[in-house]
Amino acid sequence: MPLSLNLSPDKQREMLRQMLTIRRFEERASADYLAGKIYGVVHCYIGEEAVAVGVCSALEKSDRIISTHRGHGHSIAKGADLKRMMAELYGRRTGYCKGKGGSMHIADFGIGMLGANGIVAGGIAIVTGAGLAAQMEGKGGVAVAFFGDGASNAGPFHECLNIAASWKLPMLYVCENNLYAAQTAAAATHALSDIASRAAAYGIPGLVVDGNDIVAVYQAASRAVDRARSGAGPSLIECKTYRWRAHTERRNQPDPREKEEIEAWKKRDPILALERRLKEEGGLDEGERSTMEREVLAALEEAVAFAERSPFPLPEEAGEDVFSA
Amino acid sequence: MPLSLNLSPDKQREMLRQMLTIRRFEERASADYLAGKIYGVVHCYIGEEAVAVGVCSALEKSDRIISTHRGHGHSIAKGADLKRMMAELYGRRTGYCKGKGGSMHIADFGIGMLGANGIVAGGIAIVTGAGLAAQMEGKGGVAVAFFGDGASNAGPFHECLNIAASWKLPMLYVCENNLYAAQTAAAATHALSDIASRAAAYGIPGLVVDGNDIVAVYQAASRAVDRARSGAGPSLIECKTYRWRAHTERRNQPDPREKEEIEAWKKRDPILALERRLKEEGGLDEGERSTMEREVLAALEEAVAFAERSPFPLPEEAGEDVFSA
Amino acid sequence: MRELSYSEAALEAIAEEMRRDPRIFYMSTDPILPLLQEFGEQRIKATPITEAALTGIGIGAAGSGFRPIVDWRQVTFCFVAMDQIVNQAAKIHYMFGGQVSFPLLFRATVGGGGRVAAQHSQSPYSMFMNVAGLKMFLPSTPYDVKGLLKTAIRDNNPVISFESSRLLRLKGPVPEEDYTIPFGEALVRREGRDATIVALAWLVHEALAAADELDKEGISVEVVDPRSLVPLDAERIRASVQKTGRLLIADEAGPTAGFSAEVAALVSEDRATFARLKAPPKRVCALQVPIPYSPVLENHVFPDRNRIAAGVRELLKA
Amino acid sequence: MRELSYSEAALEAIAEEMRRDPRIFYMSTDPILPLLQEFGEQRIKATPITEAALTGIGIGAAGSGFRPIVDWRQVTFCFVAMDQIVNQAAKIHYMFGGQVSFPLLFRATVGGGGRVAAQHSQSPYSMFMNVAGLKMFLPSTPYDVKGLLKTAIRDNNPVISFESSRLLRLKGPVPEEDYTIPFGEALVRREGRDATIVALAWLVHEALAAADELDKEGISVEVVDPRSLVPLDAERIRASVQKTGRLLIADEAGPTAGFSAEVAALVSEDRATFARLKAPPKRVCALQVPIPYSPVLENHVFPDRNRIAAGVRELLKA
Ligand SMILES: Cc1ncc(C[n+]2csc(CCOP(=O)(O)OP(=O)(O)O)c2C)c(N)n1
Ligand SMILES: Cc1ncc(C[n+]2csc(CCOP(=O)(O)OP(=O)(O)O)c2C)c(N)n1
Ligand SMILES: [Mg+2]
Ligand SMILES: [Mg+2]
Repeated sequence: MPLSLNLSPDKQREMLRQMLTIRRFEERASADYLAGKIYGVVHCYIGEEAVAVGVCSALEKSDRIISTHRGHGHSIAKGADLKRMMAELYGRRTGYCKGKGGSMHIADFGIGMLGANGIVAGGIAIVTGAGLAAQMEGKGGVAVAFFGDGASNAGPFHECLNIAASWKLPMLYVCENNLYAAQTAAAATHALSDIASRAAAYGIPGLVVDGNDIVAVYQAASRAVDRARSGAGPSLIECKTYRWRAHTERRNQPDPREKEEIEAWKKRDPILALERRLKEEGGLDEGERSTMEREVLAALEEAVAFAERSPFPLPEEAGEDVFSA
Repeated sequence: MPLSLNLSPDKQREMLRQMLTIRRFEERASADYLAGKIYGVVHCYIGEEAVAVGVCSALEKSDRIISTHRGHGHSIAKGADLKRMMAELYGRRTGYCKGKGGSMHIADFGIGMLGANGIVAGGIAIVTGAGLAAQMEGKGGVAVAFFGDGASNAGPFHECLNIAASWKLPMLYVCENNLYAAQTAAAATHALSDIASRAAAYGIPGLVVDGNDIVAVYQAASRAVDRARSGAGPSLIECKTYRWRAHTERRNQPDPREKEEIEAWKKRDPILALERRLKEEGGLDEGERSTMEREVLAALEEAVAFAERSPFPLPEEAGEDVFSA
Repeated sequence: MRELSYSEAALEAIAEEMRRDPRIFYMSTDPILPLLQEFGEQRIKATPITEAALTGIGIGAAGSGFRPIVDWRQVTFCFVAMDQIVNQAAKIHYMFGGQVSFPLLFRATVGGGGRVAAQHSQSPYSMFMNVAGLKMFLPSTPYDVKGLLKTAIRDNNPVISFESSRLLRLKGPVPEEDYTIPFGEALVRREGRDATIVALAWLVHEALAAADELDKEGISVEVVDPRSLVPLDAERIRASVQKTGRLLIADEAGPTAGFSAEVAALVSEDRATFARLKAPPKRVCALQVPIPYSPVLENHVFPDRNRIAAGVRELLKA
Repeated sequence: MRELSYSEAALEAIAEEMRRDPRIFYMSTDPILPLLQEFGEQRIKATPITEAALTGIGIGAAGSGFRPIVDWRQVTFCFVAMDQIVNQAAKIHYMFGGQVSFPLLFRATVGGGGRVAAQHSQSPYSMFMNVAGLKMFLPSTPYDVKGLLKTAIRDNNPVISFESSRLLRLKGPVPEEDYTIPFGEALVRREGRDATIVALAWLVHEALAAADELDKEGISVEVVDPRSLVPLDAERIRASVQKTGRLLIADEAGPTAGFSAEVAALVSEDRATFARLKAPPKRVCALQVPIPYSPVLENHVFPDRNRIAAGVRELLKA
């Protein structure tokens, strides 16, 4: 793995910390949701952390990404503030969206995170517009669409890949193939099991990557980013991965997946895998690992405390922000 | 060409007659449009006749097709009545749609012609529903989507090919690649020039066919129909062809295409090509050809006369047919 | 009488009709388990997330002799299918001169209250009312949802069943025998003298609660539930307003060019009704904003029994 | 003053703004030649037939610092983009708490009269009025289309420019100097005493013709042109009706839950205006049907000066 050389132990530890942050954030979000402190609906990314962190580690802060209904991981990986995220989940005025968005709509345009999106495939065209903007800006910027296997069957996937390929936009289309769209197995709705094979229709690279191997994801993304920055156009990267939890955190949510399948994937924990690798390579010892865990949890506690002491919006604020000045 | 053996001289003469009927029908429609007897907008299929006739010659009457804004050719090829077609163009009560549809909306469900459609790619899903119906009926029926190169960039193309492939629907997706979508060259909007190469994304056959060679079209369609009837699923057939006239019959319609390009394609007239072949093989002599011309023109005159003597609808009939009983 | 929830009643309508007519089949992303168990994968199809394609496939299958049910699930998801709804389903019978019919049921949940923010809390039925060629209804009780769904499934046109998210668990009496409810028949849920409230779905219940409250103040309120939106029973609504002289319309959607505007217009443009109006018609609707997430904000956006009662009091002061 | 056609005036607004601001670029299937010649392929993009993608790309480019113009061309074609319009463009500023703005112009022609049948003759602006978060206008003159387009391009929100197919070739005075027309300001096109006609686009001209006719009969009609639909100038409309006591709304769209219903509601729900109404408000609209092809049928569907005049006469008989 020549490119793995690019990944200093520092960078790998940072990637580990981000994956751990996503996991702990969502464990807490799930608990607080069931405790009634978070409302509506929460979709957890747990098990898929290597995709968001692997891809975003290959990006600059000024690059832009878009997310899905399952958006916490992408937000954290792009550098979002945990406090404002948690405050948003808590419906507070200090949240990213002043309490107007919630879990499905966290965005931070300041760090190039163009938003979670409640519509399957709804963000693909929007971030393609960010890719067009990057091309027109001419500063070598890149844009990344994250979307699920389910979304890859929808019209915008096709329309945008064709446009991006034909206009040579600096884009990465990252499909998180976690084998299910809500309760429906991808096998039942996809003509072919490899989504990456759709890239050939547009004459662009289509890669299948082990989405639980963060180094593999990082390498594939880095190559695609180089290609995009050089003006050679978009790539499609399919990351095979799996969500550990049910589609949403609702109680008694149906889950048609076999227990064995879930357990098998849990054995391929992306966090443990990186941890092991780092330890083997001497980049992490047990003490550093515990410190990291403590720090992550401390940051999370701070975020929760911030959310809890933040005020709810005033009712009348519902009338604001319909239009921009 | 082993399959050409299937094509008796009778059948080939019938195909010739149909192509000729389309051409003469549209020459007349264009003239009558410019004379103010036909309203709105007329899109001519002239130059592409071999696609509609070649494909429909491989179908049974009970099979179903759907058309586009450029729909006269498909209607005639599927067996529509010239009188009711012309009466519709003339806006008369005796027309296929009682004067409610016009050129862009001719349909005859009785012969499995599910309609011309004014929305680019708008018919692809509808006829896929006819394919699903055929599968559920279990009588070996087949459904055919005709659509343009422009339509192949739109979402429904992708959504439906994936569904049809995944459900193994008895479908033919026939792309009429005439190199332009209105004023825009396909080269400017397609990542790859061969639309057939998109079939691989769904694991189905994708064929490029000379759309001006009716025997080639017929053979490709026949194979795809066999495949569909046998339960093996859909095929994508791309017919390379060309429209001789501007996008619509409006006066002073812009047409960015080079004169040389148009002239070169006119030399590849699908009607002349079949005529020549038939004559060479002894299936047609000059006398038969003149008779055919006379008969086609006579049928057309009859259609025009029928249209002209048909009454316009009563104004109040505008309020009927909003809902079915 | 036996009680069922709103969603159980809906499911029962569909299952009974599917038993009766083998031409009915059902398409949705994520199939409904009891239907899948009874009817199997051939008639209960799990589909990709392609509401546009599904809608079109439904139209084509309907035009080929079947009677499809396309479940968009949340109404939000049907906007990807809007071309198929507005340009195809609504017009296809008319523009082809009535050649064949397109018996087709669309299902969609509507409404807020779930803290699921702007995209997932919509009530856009008025947009569809504006399109000629679609029938649609929005029931307020388990009894009505079952009867109206059966009518819809037997109708030979595209019909949209809007179902209220807030009411899915509401229980109510539902007879075992087969029954249908005709479109275009509003129901007077409560009789009264002083003012008419025309309310939809969840707000029918809020209106009834407001009426109870107002009753204590000596104000007698009539509550009319239109049930179907297209066709809309203008006559019964007008008759009620002619009696009471006052009209309040309660809608979980925003007011602008909405159902509430239509009812206000239908009532005030009618000469006989206009002549008896003692006060200007009043719309008590959601604020004209996207729906926010935080409970404080969301609660503020929607009308409820208190705002309805306050509105009626105002009408009486006029 | 120099005369331009409606479509020339629109083009001039766009060209002038594009010269002023390099962040503006233009996307449409089939580019407009004069724009392409002046600004080149980088800023005038010929796109595939993918209005959904274009609309989304516009949103993303707007959120990234550009000011895109997305030309849907005929409004019909924007229904494939409805998810991006309703679920994204209209809500994105609000649901993200106003973080950034999305300056974005959509263009669409509307209206009938072209004998192009149901799919190509739509006037569905009311559907968009029902969605919170979109501004929109529908000009009736070359002067207005230019001034409103400039306002729209400088606005920091998604704005829809509905442009009337019937008026594209209409000529009228357009000054050479830069000017803008604010949203939300209706214009009294003709003053009168006996009745107010609120009319849109082509029907403004029909209403003026009807007013001329009625003038001969001694009936004095005021014609109000709202120009922008969201925001809508309820005050000026109400002020006119308070003066005349009678209201007729003329709209090329069908009435149901439409612009005409909204105006009827806005006027009748207002206490002061209601008090002065001498007759029920009247809607003179297209029939609530898809638009048919044949000239006899199409002419019958649309309102015109005669129906407007007849409507006013009826109002005066009340
Ligand atoms: C257009 C649309 N249809 C349906 C839904 C409901 N829905 C929410 S998430 C989801 C499954 C998405 O699957 P996938 O794209 O694979 O993402 P994953 O949840 O697996 O991350 C569905 C059907 C939606 N949000 N949008
Ligand atoms: C959704 C949509 N967008 C735009 C149009 C306008 N339009 C009509 S035909 C056409 C070109 C279609 O090109 P193609 O699919 O290649 O068919 P062809 O005309 O070449 O037969 C366009 C853009 C439309 N009818 N529908
Ligand atoms: Mg998935
Ligand atoms: Mg073409």
